Amino acid sequence: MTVTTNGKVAAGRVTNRLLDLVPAAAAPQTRKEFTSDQEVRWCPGCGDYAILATVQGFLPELGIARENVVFISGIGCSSRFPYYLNTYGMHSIHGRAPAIATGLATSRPDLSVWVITGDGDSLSIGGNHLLHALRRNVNIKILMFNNRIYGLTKGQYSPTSEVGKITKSTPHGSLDRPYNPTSLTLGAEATFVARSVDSDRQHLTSVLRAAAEHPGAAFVEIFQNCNIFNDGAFDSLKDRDTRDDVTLRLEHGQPLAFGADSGKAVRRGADGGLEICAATDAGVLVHDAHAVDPSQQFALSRLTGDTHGVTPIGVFRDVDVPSYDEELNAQIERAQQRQGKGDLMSLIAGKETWTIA
Amino acid sequence: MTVTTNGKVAAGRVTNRLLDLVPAAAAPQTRKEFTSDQEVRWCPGCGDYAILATVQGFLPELGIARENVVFISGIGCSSRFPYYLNTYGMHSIHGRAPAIATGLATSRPDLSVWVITGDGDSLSIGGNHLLHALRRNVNIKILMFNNRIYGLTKGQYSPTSEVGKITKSTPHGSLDRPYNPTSLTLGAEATFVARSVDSDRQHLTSVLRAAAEHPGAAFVEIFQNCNIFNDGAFDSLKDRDTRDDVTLRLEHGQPLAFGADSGKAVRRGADGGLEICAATDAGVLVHDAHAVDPSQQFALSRLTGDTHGVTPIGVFRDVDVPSYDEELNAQIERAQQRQGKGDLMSLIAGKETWTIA
Amino acid sequence: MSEQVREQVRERETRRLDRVVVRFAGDSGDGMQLTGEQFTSETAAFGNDLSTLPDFPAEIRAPAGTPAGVSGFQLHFSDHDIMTPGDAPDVLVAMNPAALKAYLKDLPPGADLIVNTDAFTGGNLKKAGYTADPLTDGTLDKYRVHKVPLTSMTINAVNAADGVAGAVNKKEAERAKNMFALGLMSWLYHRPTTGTEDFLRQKFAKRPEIATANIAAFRAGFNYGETTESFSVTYEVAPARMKAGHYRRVSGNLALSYGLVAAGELSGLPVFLGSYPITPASDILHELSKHKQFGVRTFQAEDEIAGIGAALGASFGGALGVTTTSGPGVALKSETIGLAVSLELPLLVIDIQRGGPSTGLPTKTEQADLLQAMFGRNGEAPVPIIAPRSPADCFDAAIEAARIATKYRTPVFLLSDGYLANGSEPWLLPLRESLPEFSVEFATAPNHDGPKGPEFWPYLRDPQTLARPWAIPGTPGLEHRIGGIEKADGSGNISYDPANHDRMVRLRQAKVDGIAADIPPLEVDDPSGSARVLVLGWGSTYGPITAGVRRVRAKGLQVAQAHLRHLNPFPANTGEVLRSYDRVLVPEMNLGQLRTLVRSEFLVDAIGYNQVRGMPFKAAELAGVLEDVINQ
Amino acid sequence: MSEQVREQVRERETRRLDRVVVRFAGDSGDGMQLTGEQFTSETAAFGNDLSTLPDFPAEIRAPAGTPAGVSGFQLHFSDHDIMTPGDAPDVLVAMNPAALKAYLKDLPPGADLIVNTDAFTGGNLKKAGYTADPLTDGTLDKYRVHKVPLTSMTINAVNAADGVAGAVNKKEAERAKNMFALGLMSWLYHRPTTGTEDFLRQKFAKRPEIATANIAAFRAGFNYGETTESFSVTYEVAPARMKAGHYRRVSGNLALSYGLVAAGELSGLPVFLGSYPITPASDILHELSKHKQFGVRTFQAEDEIAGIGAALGASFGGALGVTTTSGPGVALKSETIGLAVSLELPLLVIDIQRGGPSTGLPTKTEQADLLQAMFGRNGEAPVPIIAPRSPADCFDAAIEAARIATKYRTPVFLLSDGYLANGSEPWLLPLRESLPEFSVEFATAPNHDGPKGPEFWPYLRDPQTLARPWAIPGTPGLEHRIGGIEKADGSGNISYDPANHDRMVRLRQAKVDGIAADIPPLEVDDPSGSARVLVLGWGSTYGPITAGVRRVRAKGLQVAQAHLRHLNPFPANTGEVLRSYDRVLVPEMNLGQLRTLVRSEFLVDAIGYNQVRGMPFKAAELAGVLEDVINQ
Ligand SMILES: Cc1ncc(C[n+]2csc(CCOP(=O)(O)OP(=O)(O)O)c2C)c(N)n1
Ligand SMILES: Cc1ncc(C[n+]2csc(CCOP(=O)(O)OP(=O)(O)O)c2C)c(N)n1
Ligand code: SF4
Ligand code: SF4
Ligand SMILES: [Mg+2]
Ligand SMILES: [Mg+2]
Repeated sequence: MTVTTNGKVAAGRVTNRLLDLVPAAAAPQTRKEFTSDQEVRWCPGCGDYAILATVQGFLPELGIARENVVFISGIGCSSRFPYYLNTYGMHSIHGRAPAIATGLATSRPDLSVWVITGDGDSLSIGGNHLLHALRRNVNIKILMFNNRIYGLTKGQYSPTSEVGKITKSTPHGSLDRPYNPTSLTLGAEATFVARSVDSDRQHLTSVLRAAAEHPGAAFVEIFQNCNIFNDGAFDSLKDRDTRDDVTLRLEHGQPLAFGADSGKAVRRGADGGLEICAATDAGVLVHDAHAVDPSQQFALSRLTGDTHGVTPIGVFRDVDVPSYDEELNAQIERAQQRQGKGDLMSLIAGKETWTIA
Repeated sequence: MTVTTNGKVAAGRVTNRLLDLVPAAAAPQTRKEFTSDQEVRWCPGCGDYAILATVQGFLPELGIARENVVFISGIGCSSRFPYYLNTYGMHSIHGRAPAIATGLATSRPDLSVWVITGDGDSLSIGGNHLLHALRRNVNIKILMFNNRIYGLTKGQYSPTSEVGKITKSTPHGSLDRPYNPTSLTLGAEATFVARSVDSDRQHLTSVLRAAAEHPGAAFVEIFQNCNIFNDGAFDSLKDRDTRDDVTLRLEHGQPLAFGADSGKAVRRGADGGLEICAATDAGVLVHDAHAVDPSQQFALSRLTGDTHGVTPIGVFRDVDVPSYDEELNAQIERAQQRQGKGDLMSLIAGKETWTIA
Repeated sequence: MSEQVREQVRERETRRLDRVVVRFAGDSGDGMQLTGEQFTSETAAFGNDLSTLPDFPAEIRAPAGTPAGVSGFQLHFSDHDIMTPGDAPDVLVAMNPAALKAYLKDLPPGADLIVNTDAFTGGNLKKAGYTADPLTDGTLDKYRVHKVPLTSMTINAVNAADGVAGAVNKKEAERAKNMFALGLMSWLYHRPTTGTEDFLRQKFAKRPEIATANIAAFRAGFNYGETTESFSVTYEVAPARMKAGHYRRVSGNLALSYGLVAAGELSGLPVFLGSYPITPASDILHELSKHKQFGVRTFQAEDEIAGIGAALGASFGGALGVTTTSGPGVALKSETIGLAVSLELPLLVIDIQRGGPSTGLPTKTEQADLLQAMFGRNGEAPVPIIAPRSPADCFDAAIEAARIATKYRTPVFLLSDGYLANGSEPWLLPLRESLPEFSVEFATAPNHDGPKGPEFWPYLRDPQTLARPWAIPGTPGLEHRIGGIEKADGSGNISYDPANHDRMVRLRQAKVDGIAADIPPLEVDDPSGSARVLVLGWGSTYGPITAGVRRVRAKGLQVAQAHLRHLNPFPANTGEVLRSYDRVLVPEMNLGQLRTLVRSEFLVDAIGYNQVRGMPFKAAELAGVLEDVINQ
Repeated sequence: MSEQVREQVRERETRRLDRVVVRFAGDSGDGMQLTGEQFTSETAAFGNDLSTLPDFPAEIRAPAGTPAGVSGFQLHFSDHDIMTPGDAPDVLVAMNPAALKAYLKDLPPGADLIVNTDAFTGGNLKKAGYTADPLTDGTLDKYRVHKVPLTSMTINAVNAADGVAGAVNKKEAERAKNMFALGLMSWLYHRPTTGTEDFLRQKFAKRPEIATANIAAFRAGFNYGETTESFSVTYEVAPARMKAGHYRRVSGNLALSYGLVAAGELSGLPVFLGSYPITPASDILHELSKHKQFGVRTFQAEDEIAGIGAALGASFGGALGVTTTSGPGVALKSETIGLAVSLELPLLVIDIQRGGPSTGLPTKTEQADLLQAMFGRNGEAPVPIIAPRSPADCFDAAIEAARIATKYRTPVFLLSDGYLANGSEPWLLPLRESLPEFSVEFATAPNHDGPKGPEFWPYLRDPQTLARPWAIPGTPGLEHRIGGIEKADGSGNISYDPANHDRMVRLRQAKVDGIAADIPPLEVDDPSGSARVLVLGWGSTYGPITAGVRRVRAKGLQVAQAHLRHLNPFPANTGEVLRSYDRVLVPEMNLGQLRTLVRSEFLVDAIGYNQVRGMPFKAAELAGVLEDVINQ
């Protein structure tokens, strides 16, 4: 990363046309600068620690002024996150962070606004705000820590818990069919959808970078271990021995291959969905994260450990369309260009007045 | 329709394993019996009239006792619907009908529960309840009247309004990218998703029948003309001259063909989505509404008049998985079988008591 | 015009009146609101004082021809300062039997009644619920009935107009009948007509033939008055002697919208409105969305919670966050209002009250959200409350709400209602220099010496106002985190300390209570100084109460009047004022909500007069109640 | 045991006490709640009266070793009837420096203090915020300190146990240290120990080696007491003389859950709980979800609004609809509660209050939702309110709430709080025949003669209760539609009629007000009959107020006590009671919410004593306040 004379960060800086509206850092920043003085209060061993470390390590890369970064969260273990970052932050109420962030991002294009949320916070009580923010393509980056459980309230099942889960509120097993957050957000017209894993720092960093580079709403699901109430939920993706065989790393423009020596791959199946095949088989698909039609990205989202023995991680979708905030600000600019800056007294006088002497 | 000796309707009756729990009508019922004495209060020419007539005409076909039918609605022009049906009904509050219906359906398997909602009611304020009811697969039938506008509040844009729409609240044009209700609900794990048109009585009836036959949550989008605030939104699908060319009628197991003499068809395109081709081209797809993997159904939902010049109507998806209510009732039954009907006094005494003499 | 007719016209008496109440009524599709609005415009242009009251069904187009589908518009105008849209109409224009059916009960004997006879067909009578024709069965004996074949005369007039034939179909021609009615009424009350013709030309600029048709109908109505024998008198209401200045007519929602734009300018903050449409608040969203040139951002959210959430997010970023709604929306926003109390950020929560509970009577007025605004949140979460007293006052009230919100860093409730929202009155336009300036200062530097050097403490309060500093993102060195969990006094760090919680609860309360020192004392209007009864009101009842008080005083009785603009906290002298009268009467359009508050706070045995009818009080009704209390 | 030791033991004094307060404290991960619970079980089995107070951080595992991460459990037990978990501990068990740091301030001089010296390492001291070792720097001079190397002795004991070596790792062994502490305390207070050993065997049935380890630690703790010189006295608290009968120990949330199951049985309605997890209410959801054999349906909804919506839908279908939550959840449910008021359907809204506003202090107690329950909805929307007074009373209060809801067809608020929810006390188990039976009758036939024959009018009221008929889907001939828009009195059809609205608003209010005739009068405890001061409470303050009153009376002073179970409407005689005393003191864990209501309703100049500390009142504190008021 190099800082140019005008204070903007040149090479290496994460950038897009919206991020360019955010003031650049005067000098390169460090991870430590992004670390607040607050004691971290998660259970020892919680996956949130790893995510925090990765985010703190990644933020300097953005190359923007720290005071122009804002993290907004809801309620949940995960939502404590903003306290640990030395940026502006708000720990709001359950499920509403995307709405609050929408107001902030829309009125302040000079800020980089991030949302931290959990699977309960964002998909249960906050599901509507999440999806509307995504369809509007508001310029916010939403990091959803999916531990498939309600951590803070001590272990009830969540909208991503598997059917039959025994929890405090479902001693006979849960009945609800879970959401697939990727399918859900793709169905809601999201322009950027990605997935990563708490413990894979390098991969998570690459996904965060892609989200930051996306000029609009980004949704990042992060598989996160809750070692107290749902320990080991993602172990198969973490175990060094097995993980390559069950993880499909999505890369735009690359064939959808995985497994030892990338021996396995993905092709279209008879039912219109995707199926696993040998990398040498005909019809192996190439990943297109930029395809405007999300159909194939959606089909990819249906690959899961349970159904196909493989879980894709990485960027499913990344398409560039105007963001809500840039359009709104453009409308304001156009109005001001056309009509000049509003004149209060002539506004309130209106067209029909009369005078009494 | 014939009524068997035990009062159950045999041939012709719409049925599924859950509907069979609802008492049968003692005798065949008429449309008139399902018509209440309340004055219908929509604007003259509103598409809601046609839907009402179709539903009133269809309900007798269910063959179940009228008093076991319940319609629950939210708020909006469309949500006035229950008043006009001589069944049990509730005109509740904005967006909450799916939640209310969930409680009713879950606790009363002997009822047939229907939800009436609008595009604002169900996708804006009520979006979360809608999607959760669908993913849970609660046994309710949701009819969403999509007029792409807020009717009752006099014409603001809705989550299904096209970008750039000039309305009372968007004099400079709306900015939000609309939802595609079919994509959205498919992404939310819905087990039944269909679409029809207010004025096509025969088609709408067939879709209603399929919804009723589905043992679980059914979502039916009905294109509905609001002649006051969004007149003509679906004209191309209604115009006798053009409609066959722009409407793809989905039928399970049939090739995806449409147009004059069914000359056009649908096949897989290069970007993984679908594209229009000649019916004689290679690779024409066959519709599979029962496919468990929703990928191809989702791909179909991306075909729209705007993007591909064609709008599919009919049943996109219809897969049979256990419904939330039958599973819950099964848990109760199992518990009672295992432990006997609960004994209150031994419950409250618990295991650790002591006696004071 | 024949000689004979001229004669009649000359003979016709012109009566001078000091005030008149007219009501236009017809089907929802008949354009009655537009007709009333335009008659009001003519009246404003003429220089009368005036007050209006629209009344329409909750349905968009309730079933044509039925009483449920009737839409009405009432206008009270006068040669002097008036306070209400009038208790009962002097003239009712009934475009169909349903309108007659719906409103006849409001008409005092002897009133003028103009009916469109063309609409009195068998089918329409039945739809209206008449079994016999009221025009002939004696029902209308007590009224001065003017039977006018309005529809047919309109069609004739339109067809005769130049350039209309062929271009305008029958339905369109017929639809101009409201302009015929307007023309007739304009003639009857000597209203200036050029404004209306200009208006029609502008409105239908894209279809000039429709403009022509409407103007033809309008003129035909006017001329019909000139020629018919049905009207033996016409009326004149002289212009009112009003304070000198420029005036415009304004409804409450419009004035409120302008007040918000003004508050943005005065505070130097960009306005951000996060809202979800709901009757009768939606028009504020509509209005503000037009004014992008002022940098006003409007955001139609997915629901009320997102609306206030976005507004609060914008406030965090340094905007003037505003959310508009009605009662059911306030209920949904409760949790977020609590968050705003805890965050101590400025936020305007604007509640245009309507009939409740639940969906209630969406298009009707009520004052039943006061206690919800006061107490409708978990925990101790005090929020200042302000209520405008008239449509034009909504402008000033919005500015005052913004002043308090920004100065004290607190959400503020503004309680308007359906009556103020849609009613209108002449507004003496303020001068720029008369508007209060209230600059807002953001924090720019650390405010505390920490162990490792200067720190920023987001909850270190201004000792005077108890407001905390507002440090907005983008300010280097003031990075901080806030949230809804209890915070340590000063540092703002999460704190579960019992004593700290007690302190913070009391500090938040003290901050709001302290506003009492920053608002004007409660003014009492007690001309004689010897009244023993005080009538205390709040919000939109100001007009009817004042009118009632005038009537009582006109009879030589003594009564004092006070009207609360600030409901939380009350002005500092409120207790003193209340205690200096023998009896305090509190009229409210609810079951006694302000009464509950003043009884609790001041232990004054206030008497309630309560009507929950979805309609404003009538002056005569209040005068009667006042007399009873005075004579007790 | 050596001879010498035996000697000591024999010499050791056993002191008889009438009551003791003990507190266990350690890291969130140290199992302090379990330890406290088990000590309480032993105590209950022994026959003492008792009261408990858990205290834990909002985080799941707040940072180990810091005061913020400390979890505490206090138990008060006695040989007589007691009312509170005790003001200050007589014994504090501190498992680490953080626990000492967090709670030392609560410890009166002379109290016993048992510390785990093994945990007093440099690192732990630092994490706890100690710069010097309090064990040696004189900090503890005022206390009777018992230094116990708890961790190491536990590990030794576990390792020595049969069949444990190898099967239990060091961490697991160490984790048994809470059982060592429990053993020591059991010895110190002569508690019966077989229950605990059985409990451990059951709890770890799947890993018997862990059970063995824990039992070994437990016995080691007990034996350590026998052998050590550190304790020169042991204590005995004789069983309490309590009413004869079967007892169990119960917490408020458990009793409330059982009350709901019971209400289902008594009313003959299936219970449907629609809920969204929230502290401190979640345990009711957890508990009810276990009892499927009672036909209880529990539904974990996507949010609070869906939770209450589903409950209301179930009520419409004839179930006993229940929703459970805490303050922020109530705020979200407001709109739906208004709908329930309008629909006039039974519904229980259970609010386990916690510290507010906003997220506030989620794990702490408060009484600050009373006014929200009263007024937190748009429009005039009255809802009856009931509050239990003790953990066991939650059972009866739930039944009473259900009785009123079903009889009057109305939502009912039940206001418990965090203190009741998690606190526990002995519960004299009711007999089946002592439970109130309240059969619910659904409508089965038309109730009105219409023009075309018999009709069903869903809003035709019972003249006595003003309740409307409850006709559930599935009933032939009674098909009807209801909604949140205003309804015509009787027929229930949509009505915009002004007079009808006024009537309906008043009818709904009258229905709720009328409940006053159906509830017991407010009882006053005024033994001498000559008290001039009345202390009035509601909800969970019953225990501390009663304890305070006893202290004051023990000093020979006179004070009357009354406690409100019904807060809306108040019992019919409430005004009379309040007015018959010179002074009324209302202690509340809020800023004066009941005080606001009684002042407004009865114009009584009630004095507030308010603490908003997230903690119950202390008896001594209240006694002091009472004395002040009495001596005023
Ligand atoms: C309005 C409201 N309802 C409920 C709660 C209780 N609550 C807090 S966090 C939470 C769920 C947490 O789950 P998730 O979002 O997955 O976060 P995690 O703790 O697992 O990181 C709930 C139900 C609340 N704080 N506010
Ligand atoms: C809580 C709440 N917010 C807002 C409203 C106002 N409102 C009523 S219906 C409606 C939207 C109607 O749109 P839609 O659901 O599409 O129904 P339509 O009238 O078009 O059939 C709105 C915003 C309300 N009644 N309640
Ligand atoms: S409960 Fe689970 S998610 Fe929460 S802090 Fe502990 S380990 Fe992490
Ligand atoms: S406004 Fe539109 S949707 Fe509503 S009744 Fe009229 S035509 Fe139908
Ligand atoms: Mg989670
Ligand atoms: Mg609509």
